[in-house]
Amino acid sequence: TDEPGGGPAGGSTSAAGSGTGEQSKFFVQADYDAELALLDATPTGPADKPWEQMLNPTMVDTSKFRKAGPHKLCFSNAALNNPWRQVGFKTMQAEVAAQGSRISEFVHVDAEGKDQKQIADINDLLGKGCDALIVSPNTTATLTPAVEAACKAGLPVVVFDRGVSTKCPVTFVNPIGGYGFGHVGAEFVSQRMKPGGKVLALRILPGVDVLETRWSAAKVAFDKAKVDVVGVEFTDGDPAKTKKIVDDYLQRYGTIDGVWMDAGAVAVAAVEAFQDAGKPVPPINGEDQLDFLKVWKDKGLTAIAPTYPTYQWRTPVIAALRILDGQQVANPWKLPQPTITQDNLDRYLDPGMPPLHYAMCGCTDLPGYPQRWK
Amino acid sequence: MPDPPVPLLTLRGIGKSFLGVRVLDGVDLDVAPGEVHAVVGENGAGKSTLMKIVSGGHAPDAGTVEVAGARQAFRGPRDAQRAGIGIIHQEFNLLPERTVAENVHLGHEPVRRGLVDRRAMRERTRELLASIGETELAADTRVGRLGVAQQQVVEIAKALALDARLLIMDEPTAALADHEVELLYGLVRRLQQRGIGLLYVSHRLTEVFDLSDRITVLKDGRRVTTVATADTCTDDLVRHMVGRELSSYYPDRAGPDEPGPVRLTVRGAGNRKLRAVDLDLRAGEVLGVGGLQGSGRSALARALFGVSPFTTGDVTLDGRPVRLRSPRTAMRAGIAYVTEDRKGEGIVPRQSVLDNALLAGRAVFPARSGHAARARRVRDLLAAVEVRAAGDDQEIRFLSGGNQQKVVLARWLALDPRVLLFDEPTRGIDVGAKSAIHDLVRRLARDGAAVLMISSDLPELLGMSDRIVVMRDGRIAGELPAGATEEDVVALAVGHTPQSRTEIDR
Amino acid sequence: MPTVARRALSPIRLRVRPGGVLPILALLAVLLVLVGLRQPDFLDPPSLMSFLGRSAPVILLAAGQYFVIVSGEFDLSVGSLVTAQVVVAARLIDSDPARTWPVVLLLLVFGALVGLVNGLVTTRLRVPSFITTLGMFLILVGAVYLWSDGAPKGGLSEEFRRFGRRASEDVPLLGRVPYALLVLVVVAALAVLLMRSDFGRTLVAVGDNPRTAQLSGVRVWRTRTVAFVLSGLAAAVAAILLGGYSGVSFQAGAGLEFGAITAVVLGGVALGGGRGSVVGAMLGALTLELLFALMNFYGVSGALRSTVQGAIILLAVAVSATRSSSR
Amino acid sequence: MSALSLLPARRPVPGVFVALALTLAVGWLVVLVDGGQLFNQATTVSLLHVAAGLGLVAVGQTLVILGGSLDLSVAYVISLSTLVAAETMNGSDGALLPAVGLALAVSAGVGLLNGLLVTRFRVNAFIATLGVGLLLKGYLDSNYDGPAGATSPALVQSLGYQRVGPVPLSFLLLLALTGATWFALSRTRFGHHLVAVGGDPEVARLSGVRNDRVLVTAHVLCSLCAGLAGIYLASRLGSGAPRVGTEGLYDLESIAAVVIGGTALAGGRGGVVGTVGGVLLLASIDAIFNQLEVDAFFKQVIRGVVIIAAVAVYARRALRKGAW
Ligand SMILES: Nc1ncnc2c1ncn2[C@@H]1O[C@H](COP(=O)(O)OP(=O)(O)OP(=O)(O)O)[C@@H](O)[C@H]1O
Ligand SMILES: Nc1ncnc2c1ncn2[C@@H]1O[C@H](COP(=O)(O)OP(=O)(O)OP(=O)(O)O)[C@@H](O)[C@H]1O
Ligand SMILES: [Mg+2]
Ligand SMILES: [Mg+2]
Repeated sequence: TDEPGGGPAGGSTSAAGSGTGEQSKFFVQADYDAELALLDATPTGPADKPWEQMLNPTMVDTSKFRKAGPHKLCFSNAALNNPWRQVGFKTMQAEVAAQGSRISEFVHVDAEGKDQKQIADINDLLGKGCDALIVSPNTTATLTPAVEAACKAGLPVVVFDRGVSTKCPVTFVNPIGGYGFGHVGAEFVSQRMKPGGKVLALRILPGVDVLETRWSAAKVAFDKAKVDVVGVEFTDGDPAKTKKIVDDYLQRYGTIDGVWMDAGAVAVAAVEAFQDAGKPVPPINGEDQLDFLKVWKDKGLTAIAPTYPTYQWRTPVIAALRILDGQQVANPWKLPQPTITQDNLDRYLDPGMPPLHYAMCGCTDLPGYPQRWK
Repeated sequence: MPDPPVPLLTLRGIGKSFLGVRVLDGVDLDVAPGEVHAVVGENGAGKSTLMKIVSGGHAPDAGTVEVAGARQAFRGPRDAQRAGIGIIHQEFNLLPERTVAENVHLGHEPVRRGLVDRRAMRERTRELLASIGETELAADTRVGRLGVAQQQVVEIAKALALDARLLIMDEPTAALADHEVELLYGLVRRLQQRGIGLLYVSHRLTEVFDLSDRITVLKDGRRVTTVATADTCTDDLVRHMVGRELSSYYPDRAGPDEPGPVRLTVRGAGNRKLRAVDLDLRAGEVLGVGGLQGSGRSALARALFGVSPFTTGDVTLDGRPVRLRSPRTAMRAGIAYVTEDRKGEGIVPRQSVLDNALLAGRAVFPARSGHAARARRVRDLLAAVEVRAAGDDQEIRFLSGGNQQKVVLARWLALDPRVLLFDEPTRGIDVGAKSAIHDLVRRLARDGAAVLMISSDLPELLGMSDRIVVMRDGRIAGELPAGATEEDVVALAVGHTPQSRTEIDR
Repeated sequence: MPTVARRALSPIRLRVRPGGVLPILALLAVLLVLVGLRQPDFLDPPSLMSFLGRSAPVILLAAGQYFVIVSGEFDLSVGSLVTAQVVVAARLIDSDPARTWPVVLLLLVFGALVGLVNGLVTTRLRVPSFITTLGMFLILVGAVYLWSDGAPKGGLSEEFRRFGRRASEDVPLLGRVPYALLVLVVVAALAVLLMRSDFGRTLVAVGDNPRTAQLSGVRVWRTRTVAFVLSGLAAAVAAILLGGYSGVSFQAGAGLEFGAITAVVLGGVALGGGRGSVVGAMLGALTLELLFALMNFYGVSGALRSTVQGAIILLAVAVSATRSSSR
Repeated sequence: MSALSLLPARRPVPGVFVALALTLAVGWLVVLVDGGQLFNQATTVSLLHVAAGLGLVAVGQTLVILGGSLDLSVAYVISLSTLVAAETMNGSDGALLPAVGLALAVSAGVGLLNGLLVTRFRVNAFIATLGVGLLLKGYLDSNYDGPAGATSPALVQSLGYQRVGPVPLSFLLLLALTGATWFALSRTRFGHHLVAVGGDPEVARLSGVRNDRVLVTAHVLCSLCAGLAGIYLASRLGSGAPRVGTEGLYDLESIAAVVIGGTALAGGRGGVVGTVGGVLLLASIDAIFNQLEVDAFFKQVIRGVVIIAAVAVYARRALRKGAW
């Protein structure tokens, strides 16, 4: 094979997105550079409330949206189909509860992961007399027309998590992003393993923008470190499939020196696969889910957990209320994106919470904690 | 019989094997325009297979098919239709969910300006039905709602709709009652006059002699002989078919002392289709049930077997009242039922012969003397009724219709029933096997079973029954003793005096 | 006069028939050779044993699905049932080893119950099983999310996970034999015995022609309902093994119903019922699992995988279908 | 009995419309009590849009199911079609017609492949279309990382967002397609033959129907319908989306809609009008729950129950009518 990573068959047979060959078309150098720079930036705002912090903010005027409260907030949600979104949405609900007197009604519509349903949902919400609209788009490009229509209707729109390709929303709230996530994990893994060692990249699904950016940043890191990415496999987030893949790769290569993942859902399964095969667990990254943090601590793994914090679900509510107050808000509203390392692991590991809870929820001060998240 | 210069159909050396089993071997046959050429033979002799080859349903392994002197290699039934060949299949080829008109025109719907002309379809269907004397049947009735006999009529209309120059009839009368057979006779003669050639397959030798010009006898896939009808007689024909003499067609009836006590009584029973049925069935006797199509004969059997149970009235079995709620309860009470619709209700087509024969026993009675013993017993029964198959693990759908029927019989005999309900038990069964079944029925009665036998074959009904009840409109119209005549039965069945028979004959 | 008692067919001829296991065996052999060429040590007892062990849940599901399919129905709910079982187990056990056995028992009852409901709704209310089990799928997924508020809670005990994750060590000749494999062997033997019993033969007959079966005294509705119950039970056992193998997650059963149906059809069982063997169905599942391993070994990686998988399945079925059809 | 059996077969209103009316009535009431209005403009428009997308697919699915086949590849065909259309248009109105033509042609090609696999190669439809779906999935996954292309503005404005009163253009398109399909089924030879093949392939064959041709045609038409749905979705989304078909669960939902609409899964019985009823029923359930802001999971449970119950009611009716 003639690829830079020199991976065997793994890389050579597959197309974009695997191997460390050609960079995927989702890779945008400028964004990559910007995000990596943000990793080191110092946020403004209260240090104990990262969800209110901003990185390199540019403030925009919102006085034309000023309105007397209490307000009716409407939220078009892409889906609630995974624990991350569940924890996030509970956090958002708790935030709404915390803002009690200021919000008269909070309308939530779940698009169940369907673009076309979300378009219809947004259209539907426009007829409901909302004071502000919060959107967590299912897909960036496809939701753009619907969001534009909402902007045209004259109400303030706050977009978070994934973006839209239009400038019309008042603000777009999200943490640093996928490049940062992918980079942190890949750099850790490649630094802790022997040079030229074998890395297995475990991914959830192809074609999801957030996950694609994570992988493309990791790819840059791996190429730079000159490690051998022996495989890029999609697990569908299924632990059984993950274990089978890791098992077969172990059999095929004898040892695997590092594991990188674009999301933490199956991190524990990957760790187990090494344990069950009687092999040491190589440097690995997960996410801030408690089951992984627990295994990490219990088994003394060499690990890291970059995060895509769920506390970002609080911010849109805060932003919407500020906008309706006529206060300035940052656009884009970049939130810090902390990483859990060996050093701060104990701070985040709360054995009282369920295994799939996300440590970075920023929810401990919210009403109903911890019961609401259990 | 004058020999026309160019036969309508010429078959030379036709051969066909299924899964390595030779079914047809070097069969020659020809049909002249206006000729009725009958093909007879035992069950499984290969008649239907030959007919399917002529009509494009099967491709022959060997031999040639010529139509009007031109050699043909049909790729499918459509090609055969194009060549002017129509067929009435032995098994129904109808779609129960579609209307009569849609079925009749399936595959060649009339179109006007690119669209199916539904009115023309209805009209033509009406005409076709009328031409075979069926005027009551509406063209847009769903076929699934029709009884077996009416379906047979539709099947005939469907073949006629093709305007074929060669028409194949594979047991067209198997499901027909007597007066309908008469109508078919008329039809055949009219077609003949129009110069249409007919291939006529039947186990009813009377029909064969009444209608045909020549007769070809098949045995084990080979042609035994072809004779002019005028030059032969029933006994010769049977000898050719069976390879032995058959002395008497019907076994002796029960002697005066044989009918034992009353086994089954029905009093004032009825349901949606039956009204005020009173019936006594004695151990040791064969009670024939006659009637026209739709008169409720099958409904009676289905009620007694608990398929569509009686909703009113009382039934007692051996003096004890029973409620026949379902086939299971009926079977537990010792009742067995051989249905008239073999394909739809008699067989499980893709299971083996043995599994088919074991089905009822397995379902209802745990093997008392062990599974092996039961299987042995059933194998013996299969041999006793002379089933022809490549082995008892052959899928039953590959057996000829008659052989399937024998397997079904074996299924029920294995249960040693006390009451046997036969609905057209010899429909589509060859003379040899028929007489075997008749003997069997008689023997069952002798051994103390009570037999109720529905038959549209009047000679059989009269020849086999110790007593006959005739049904009309869901009631028992009357009872006749042994020795009654066909006229007596028909009179009761249509509710007229015997003279009215001519009216039906027209 | 020749009669049926004449001769029994040779066993070879039996299998070449449509619905026989020969095609799937051939495919399995080809895949084994391909794997053996690339990864010879895969065929060593230890790794083969562990492969069979990890494939056990899917094979069990295929067996369960077989009962339903051969009787002429579908069960689309098994995947969601597996998920539900795993999630329920985690929450009820809550990492307390003492609760393991009661919960295992409960799961079996739960599986049977879901099968019973599927069966009764299909047979007594006459809802096509496609709809019944699709509805059940929605209900189970929704209910389990609802019950666990969107994220699985609690945890499985080590005792529970043992079935799917651990092995019986130091077995002569074979080395480690996963418990899952032992469970599989036992269940497979039971399934084969069942299909040879009166019930099994009746089940196939029901799938072939329910009217005939009915008129031969079969309680068609009961037979089919039992098939659904068996499928539910198989899903329960599969869930126990799968939960053990991989731990709790909402993805535990995702897509398994399609995998199971594909496996069953690949194994020569006719959709619509009446034909095929349970052994074929299980071999079909094993073949699919081997195909996945094969792709891992050959490094058919990432997105291209589904293309290769699709092509192989199509090819295999097309070849066996065109070869076995006689006209 | 004879009198009864000689009545012409009437084609009754598919039971699904009873269920639909019931659902809408109850839903309207409940929403009213909840303080909302089910039939307001925005909701109605949304409902009809959802119905249009699923409906276009389901109409095609009806054809193959009637013919005794099945198409599980529609979800991928839809995605593929959105991409082909949007990438060809690339935001320009000039390329509109060629793009639509190309998208449909590609879809038809997939249908042809499905059809040939099912007929020539005798692969069971379930497996054949599942396999073709996997082939397409592989193509989509390895070539697209997300939405691509841009739908021509003219298409977005017309098919995507244009409406007549509360009725979107796309829903009118669905009605037209339904009408055309209904007509084809009852008034063309193809329609008659398709139902025959679905009812009993052997009977159809022996009656001179060319089963293979009929089935291949049905598969091509089904894929064309899916392609059309893809074009519609591209007009809604403004670009091609490689996952829109699978995310929308169009494969299972279209089959569900067909079966809820009273078409037998085994083929040979049913019709396209019932299918539209089924689609509307599913969309209405969604709309009602949306209005009530029912928790998505609870909604899923209820949805499962309602689907089963609707069909059970229908089956019961059919049972009573069909009883001899
Ligand atoms: N396969 C079947 N399934 C259900 N019902 C049937 C079936 N075949 C016949 N029947 C019903 O049972 C009755 C058949 O008996 P029917 O009352 O028509 O009298 P019959 O004298 O037996 O007529 P035929 O000579 O047509 O059998 C019909 O009412 C018919 O609807
Ligand atoms: N499709 C098939 N596959 C295998 N064997 C078949 C097939 N069709 C017919 N046969 C076998 O061919 C032989 C001839 O059958 P055929 O139906 O032609 O007999 P037949 O003379 O019409 O008998 P019957 O009088 O009972 O109708 C039988 O032994 C049957 O088992
Ligand atoms: Mg015959
Ligand atoms: Mg009858």
